[in-house]
Amino acid sequence: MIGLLVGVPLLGAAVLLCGGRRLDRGGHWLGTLLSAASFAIGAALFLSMLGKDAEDRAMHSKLFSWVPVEGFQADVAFQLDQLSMTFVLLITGVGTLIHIYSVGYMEHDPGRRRFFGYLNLFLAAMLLLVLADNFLLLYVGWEGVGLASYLLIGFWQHKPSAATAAKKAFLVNRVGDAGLAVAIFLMFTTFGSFAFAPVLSSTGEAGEGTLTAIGLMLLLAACGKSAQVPLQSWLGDAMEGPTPVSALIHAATMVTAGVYLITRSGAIFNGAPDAQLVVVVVGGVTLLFGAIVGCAKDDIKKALAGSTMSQIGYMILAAGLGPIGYAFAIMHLVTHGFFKAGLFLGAGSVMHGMNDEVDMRRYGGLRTHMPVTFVTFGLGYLAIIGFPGLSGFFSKDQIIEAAFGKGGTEGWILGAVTLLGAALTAYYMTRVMLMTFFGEKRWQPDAEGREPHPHESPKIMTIPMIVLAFGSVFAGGLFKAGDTFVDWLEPVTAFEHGHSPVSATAVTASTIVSLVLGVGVAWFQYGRKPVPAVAPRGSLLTRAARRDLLQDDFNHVVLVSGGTHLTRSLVYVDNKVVDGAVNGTAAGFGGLSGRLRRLQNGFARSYAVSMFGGAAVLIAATLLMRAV
Amino acid sequence: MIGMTDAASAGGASAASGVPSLWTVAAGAGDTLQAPSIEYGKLSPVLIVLGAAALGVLIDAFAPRRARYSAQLFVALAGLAAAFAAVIGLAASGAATTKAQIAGMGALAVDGPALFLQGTLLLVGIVGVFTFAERRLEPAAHGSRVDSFAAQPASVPGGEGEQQAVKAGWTTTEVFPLLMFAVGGMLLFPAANDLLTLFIALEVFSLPLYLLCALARRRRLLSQEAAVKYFLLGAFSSAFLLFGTALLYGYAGTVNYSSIARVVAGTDAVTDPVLADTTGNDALLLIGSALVVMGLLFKVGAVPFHMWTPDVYQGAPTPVTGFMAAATKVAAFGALLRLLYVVLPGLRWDWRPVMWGVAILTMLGGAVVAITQTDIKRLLAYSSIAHAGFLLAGVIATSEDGISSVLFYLAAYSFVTLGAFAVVTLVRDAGGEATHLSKWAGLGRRSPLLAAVFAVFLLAFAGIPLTSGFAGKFAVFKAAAEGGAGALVVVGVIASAIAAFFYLRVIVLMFFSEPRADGPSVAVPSAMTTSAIALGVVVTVVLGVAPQYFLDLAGQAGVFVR
Amino acid sequence: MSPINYVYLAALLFTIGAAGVLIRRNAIVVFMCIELMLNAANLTLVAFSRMHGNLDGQIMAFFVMVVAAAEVVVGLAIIVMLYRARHSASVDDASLMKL
Amino acid sequence: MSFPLLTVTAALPAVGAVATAAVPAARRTAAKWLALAVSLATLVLSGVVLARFDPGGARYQLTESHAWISDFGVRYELGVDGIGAALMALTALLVPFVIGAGWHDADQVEERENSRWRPTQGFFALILAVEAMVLVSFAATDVFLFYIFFEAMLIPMYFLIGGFGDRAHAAGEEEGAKQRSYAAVKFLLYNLAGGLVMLAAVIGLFVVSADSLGEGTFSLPELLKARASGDLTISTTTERLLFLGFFAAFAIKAPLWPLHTWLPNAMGEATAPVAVLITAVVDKVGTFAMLRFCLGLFPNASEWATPVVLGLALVSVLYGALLAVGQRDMKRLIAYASISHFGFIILGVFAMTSQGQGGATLYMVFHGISTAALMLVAGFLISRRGSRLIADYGGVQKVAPVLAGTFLVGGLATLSLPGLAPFVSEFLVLVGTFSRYPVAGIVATAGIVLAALYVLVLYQRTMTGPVRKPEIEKMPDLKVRELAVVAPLVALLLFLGVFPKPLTEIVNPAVEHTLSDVQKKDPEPQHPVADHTDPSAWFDYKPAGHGGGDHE
Repeated sequence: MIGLLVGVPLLGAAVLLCGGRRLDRGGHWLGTLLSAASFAIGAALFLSMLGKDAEDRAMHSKLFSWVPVEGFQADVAFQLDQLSMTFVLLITGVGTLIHIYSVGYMEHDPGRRRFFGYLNLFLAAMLLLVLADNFLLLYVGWEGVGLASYLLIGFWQHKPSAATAAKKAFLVNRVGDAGLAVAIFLMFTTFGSFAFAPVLSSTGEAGEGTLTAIGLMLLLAACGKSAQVPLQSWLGDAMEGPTPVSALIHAATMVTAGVYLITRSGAIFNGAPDAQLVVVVVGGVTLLFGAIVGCAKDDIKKALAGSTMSQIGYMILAAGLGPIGYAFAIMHLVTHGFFKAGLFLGAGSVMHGMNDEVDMRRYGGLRTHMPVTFVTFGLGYLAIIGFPGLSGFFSKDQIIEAAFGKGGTEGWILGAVTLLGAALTAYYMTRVMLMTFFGEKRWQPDAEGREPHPHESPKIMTIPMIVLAFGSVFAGGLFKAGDTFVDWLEPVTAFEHGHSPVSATAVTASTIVSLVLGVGVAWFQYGRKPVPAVAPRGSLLTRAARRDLLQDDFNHVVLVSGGTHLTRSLVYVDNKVVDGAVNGTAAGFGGLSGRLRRLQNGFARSYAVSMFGGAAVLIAATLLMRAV
Repeated sequence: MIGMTDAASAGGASAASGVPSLWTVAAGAGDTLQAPSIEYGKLSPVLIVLGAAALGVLIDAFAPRRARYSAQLFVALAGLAAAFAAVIGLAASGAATTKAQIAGMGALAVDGPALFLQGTLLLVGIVGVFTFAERRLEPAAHGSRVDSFAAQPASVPGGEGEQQAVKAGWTTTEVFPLLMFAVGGMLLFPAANDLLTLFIALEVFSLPLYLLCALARRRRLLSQEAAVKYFLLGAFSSAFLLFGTALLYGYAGTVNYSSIARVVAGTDAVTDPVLADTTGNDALLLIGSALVVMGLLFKVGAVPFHMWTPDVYQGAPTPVTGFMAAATKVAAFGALLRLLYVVLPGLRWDWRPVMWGVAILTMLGGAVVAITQTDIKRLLAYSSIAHAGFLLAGVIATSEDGISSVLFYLAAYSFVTLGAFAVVTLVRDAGGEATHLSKWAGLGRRSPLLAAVFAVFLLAFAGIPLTSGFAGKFAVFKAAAEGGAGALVVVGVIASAIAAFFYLRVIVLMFFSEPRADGPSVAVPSAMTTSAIALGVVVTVVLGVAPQYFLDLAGQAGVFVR
Repeated sequence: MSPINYVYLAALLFTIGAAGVLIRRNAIVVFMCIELMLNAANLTLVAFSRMHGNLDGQIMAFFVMVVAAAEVVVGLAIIVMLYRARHSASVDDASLMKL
Repeated sequence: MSFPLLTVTAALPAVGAVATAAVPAARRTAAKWLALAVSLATLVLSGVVLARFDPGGARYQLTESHAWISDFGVRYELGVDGIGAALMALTALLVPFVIGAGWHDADQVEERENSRWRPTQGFFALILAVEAMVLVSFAATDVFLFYIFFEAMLIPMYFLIGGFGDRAHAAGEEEGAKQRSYAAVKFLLYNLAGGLVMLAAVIGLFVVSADSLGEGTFSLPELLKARASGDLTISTTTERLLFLGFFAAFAIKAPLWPLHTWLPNAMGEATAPVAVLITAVVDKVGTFAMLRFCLGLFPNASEWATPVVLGLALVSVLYGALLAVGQRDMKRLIAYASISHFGFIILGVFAMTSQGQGGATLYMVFHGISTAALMLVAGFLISRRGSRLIADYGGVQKVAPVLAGTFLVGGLATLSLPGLAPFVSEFLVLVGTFSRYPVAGIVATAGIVLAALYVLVLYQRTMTGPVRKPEIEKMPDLKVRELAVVAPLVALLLFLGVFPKPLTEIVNPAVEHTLSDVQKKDPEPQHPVADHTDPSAWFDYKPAGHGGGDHE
């Protein structure tokens, strides 16, 4: 049953990718159907799970023994507990919606079949990731989603920028994956196993040092997958992919895998405070980093990407807080899944109407032309900035509270950071909103000189947006009401109440204040006066932020060019030195031969001399041998 | 000579009565002189061959020109075959193992090594005769088929006489008796059991070879030059050998191997106090043995006595080169083995280090210089030098394995060599044999079969597994390693690696480079050369894949009679 | 006087012969020097024969002479052939084959 | 004496080679089909070998033993352990694909030559000859027998490289011919030199065994027995020298940095199928021999050498990968990638853990398959465009999606993506290495990042981007024959990636034997946990919140 969850979309991928052109007509529907099917299965499992009582809701099923080597037993086995179930529903649910959306969005693309194949492949990998019962199988899903994201970012391969972005994404992720691999090595050497159950249940026996090491390695993995500092650089470029992809993979699901990983291996982090601290720091930094970047971008998708980065920063931070944060991290993850997906789909719909224009400075005043998009986008907007009552509000508020709840100076700092983040979020999202839907038209003909004629997207695209909008409005409330969500996850992640120095109400209040501040400033800048069609030079910070705070430049200088020089010099060394030695030896013998050859000068008498000399030496040597 | 030795003992006896005076000895000996007894049966191989050779001379003297060729061919082949049969017979009768003995009044040893080598030599001789008698290669001059020997060696190259001789279609049928004499001497050489016989045998097989070298039909100047060089240097070396013999005689008072060995071992006391300053004088022994060994090393072509080899191999008529390269090595190594194992075992600790040096020089020298050769015959010459080095490694082992491995190696090597040179005779252009390597380019494309065959020979030379060359090399190195010459094995291995390079160069040339427009053509030989080549291939493969039987043979033959 | 001196003399002759081979260009002369070396050997043999009081050495000397004679036959044939071809009996002129 | 299965398996291609060579010049196609048929039959036989092999049984099975050259103590002894059986299967498996992919490689030679020279027959005969020799050396349990074929297989390989090289040469036909013969000679000399060093060691081994056993022998089982029982004692120095002698040869064949420089030339100049033959089949003999002979015969010396070897292996891993990134010729790139992978294999072999060595063995098999896939597709690509330079391509994905797809899969296998076979082996190697030498394990892990780099760079530069060149515009997608060659390999990669169990079951016992030869045990985990394979363990699992650990 659990296996089917993964199997169904995998089948879809196989069929669609190997099926060939004859599937071009119906392929997309098949893909959508299968993902819907796996959602149905997920739902069914969910219901059956609700039937049981909290403690034994977890299900476990072993398919077969994968790599049985002396002392190294890796199984293909699944574990479905509340945590996994949450993800399953999110993935399949949002996934299905986005499948539907894509049917419309990719309508005119020749490679639509391939696209749906990749989407199904992604679903399968992602489900594998969250359903695996051991870290090795998780690793498979982990790289699987990486592959899917590689394929989808580079879906329009004829665009060099897309191909490059895809490669970059994969490579940066690979670095993270290496971290996960090392973590698994450590687990194996420490516990002789890498399955969740035994490892997580015996963390107590391992020394804190080991746990810290493992934790940090896991964090490295999380950073790669969830675009956290210092491995965040790929996410911005990943926006080269089709918008549904950005919505599904780079907003709702895959990028949150890091959060899942940390939450899942909570036991290890709980045993390693230092590791947790690092996690929190990474989360906090990314939170601000993403927000700042998001403030400066004029490309709507990049702005949203920055926002994603920052929101995941929230989650990581929360996860770093330990038992007091896990539940909220996941909760924010889910709500974020809804509204960010919604936002991206909205952005997609806007681009759809604007000849794939992405520069917000060329939008403006679209609310009248695409009302549905406007409304859904607006709701998503309200949700993400944490407008009271909407889902974003609840989840984010919880995290801020938990941040304070960390206690001590840390608590204060974290609280401040999260609040600042909230303000920034409000600012950049408002900015997006205003630049896109309000103000006067700044439309411009595109490269082919086609005037944009903004129009509402077809039903097939708007319906998913509407559904997601509902999600972003009510999900938070549902979860919050009576701590449903926390209780639901408790058996897996456990839950402790943080002892916040400030009261919950105070936190809420300050949240709202910062929110208002952000919106206000944004309105002050972009609402009041018309937006210049070309970006002003802007402050130093702005310019830096436009370039993703220069970290790409840093990578380029240090890694890329450095690496290029290294390889170039190595190639030289290999040809001249290593191989040179070989050829040199040969040449050496050749030269020696040429020189000795001259002795053979053709004169019989000189031959005789050599004989005579030889005889003399022979005699001398013989006598010498006797002498000594 | 037995008479003399008796006389010597008598002299020794009479020495008691004061001054040793020869005539009294002679007088005393006069009545006790009895005729020497010769075991003709045991010596039959040598006698048959030399008889056939003499017959050949008579034929050349009296038979009419037309009849000579076929008559000579028949006599030679018959003689060699009969001799070979005799060798087999002797071996079968156990002369090689249990009934090994000294024959001919101490002059010759009939034992395992001798018979094995004689058998090998006779086969080599037969194949040699085939290549000598080949008459399909040279374009038929004026109707009559000719072989690769000068029409009239006495005539001046390019002179009037030569043209007439060529027009008349004359051929030098003397080569067959010469070959037979050479074979006869070679049969004696490894069997020689005293230094005098050694010297005589040496000359008996050298002189015909000197002449044969001078008899090329084409490029006669080169041929003559080769002959002169070979002759002068050969004579020079044999002078050394002779002087060494004299010194050894002075040391031991006898030239008989076993007697010398006894004196060296100090088992029999000095016969006469007067001789104390000569007999047992180690300076004489060491210098003498060094000179004799040097004479042999010259024949095997060991560095630094190798320098004649390339020139002679290149200049001599190719069939002669092939025969010489194969047979001389066999004979000379046989003699060297006997000398070192029978005469000088007591001196092992003196000559071993020296031979080490020679072996190393020979292996490396041959291999290195060969790299830059441009003439196929010179290339093979240097290769033969390198192989002499490998053989020396086996000689140095100073064990029964050493002997048998060398015997095996010699057998394997000689047939590869014959085959290789036979192939060389086939690759021809307007100027006769095209021996310059550049002309061999793309031969594998023109005539794959021949090139493949030659490649097989080259691989055998290089010692690639599943060829006789590898089995031989392994046997020799194994013996050396067991004999405690591990370092020598390592050097040998390095040398083989270097050697591999130039063998490969030829293969690359034949198969991977484009054929030249003016490239040589491959003559279609008669059955004789074909069979020579075929035999070479067969031996190469058989000894490579299933050497055990022959190893056993060599193993049984691995004991010298004292 | 002790016959050993003849041995020394022989050694001297041998060395002279060898030196001649190395120094002289004319093939005939070179060949003669070789003959000289052979005869040095003969002298040695005879001297030792005298000292050992057995006749082997002397017998050998006879053999050597015969061999030397044979060598002369072959040698002169070859050298003359060379001379006729090149009108020079210089050993050094015969150096077409080298390297 | 039971049915000599191994002999027959190895002899079949040999006979086939002769038969193929004997096909008359005119009947080219017949020769091709004959060769293909023979190789398939061999595949079947090797399948039988696998089937007849009982993992639970004796160490060496299907053994045959006949006297051969008693003077040298040489016997004709065959027998396979799990490792040998697996690699025999790999060889037999790949050759049909090599033949299929090289279907037309000899034709281009054919046109240029006169009729007496029959390249097609020669080409396929040589391939079969190589197969036969490789099979024997995998099955040989007599050191000398192994050595002979280890050396002899160089000759046909040499002709394959030099005689049938890649005609797609940037610098023109003339230069191409030069490069080819240079590569061929370099290949042969380099390996021959190594082999000769080994010859010295082989002789040394004989002498040693003769000294202490009275009767010198080359039989591996006997030697192992003697070693275990202590009858055969080798002085430390001797053992080390002998080890070095053997190892040098294998390290060249493998190849291990810095003895690798022949491989890029050879693989670059040979046609893709031959390149596959080199790296996927012939080179495996080197790593296989390290496992079977170096460790088996000279355990102490192996241990003594381990640090250095590991160091070199690590260098190979990183160095190979970095150089692969720097290549402009895609075949050379793949060659350097292989060097990096051989680094992994050797790492696993000398980590002396069951995961490491098991992984290394799997690695040999899987790397064979994955490189075959990648290299063959690259070959198809090159044959279309007539150039090996990466810069000459770009945007192929648009015109030939299937080709691009298979190329990508091959590439992903090369960077050992989970779900594809190589991942399993690489991960095992890394785990095995890490568990004994953590630092080495971590350094090697950097290799997987670099692997991603060179594969993706290759893919991006060749397949993606706009189509700029007219030659590419009209580039056809994979033909049926080509697809028939590649598809099974891809399928195999997927299958073995998901279900490697059959292979591991065969390999494990052999690895345990090897480990016992070197008297090594896997390092114990610091805090071993209850066997988690029983489901009950799952239910003891307490949620993380409880600080972990207090689960009793």
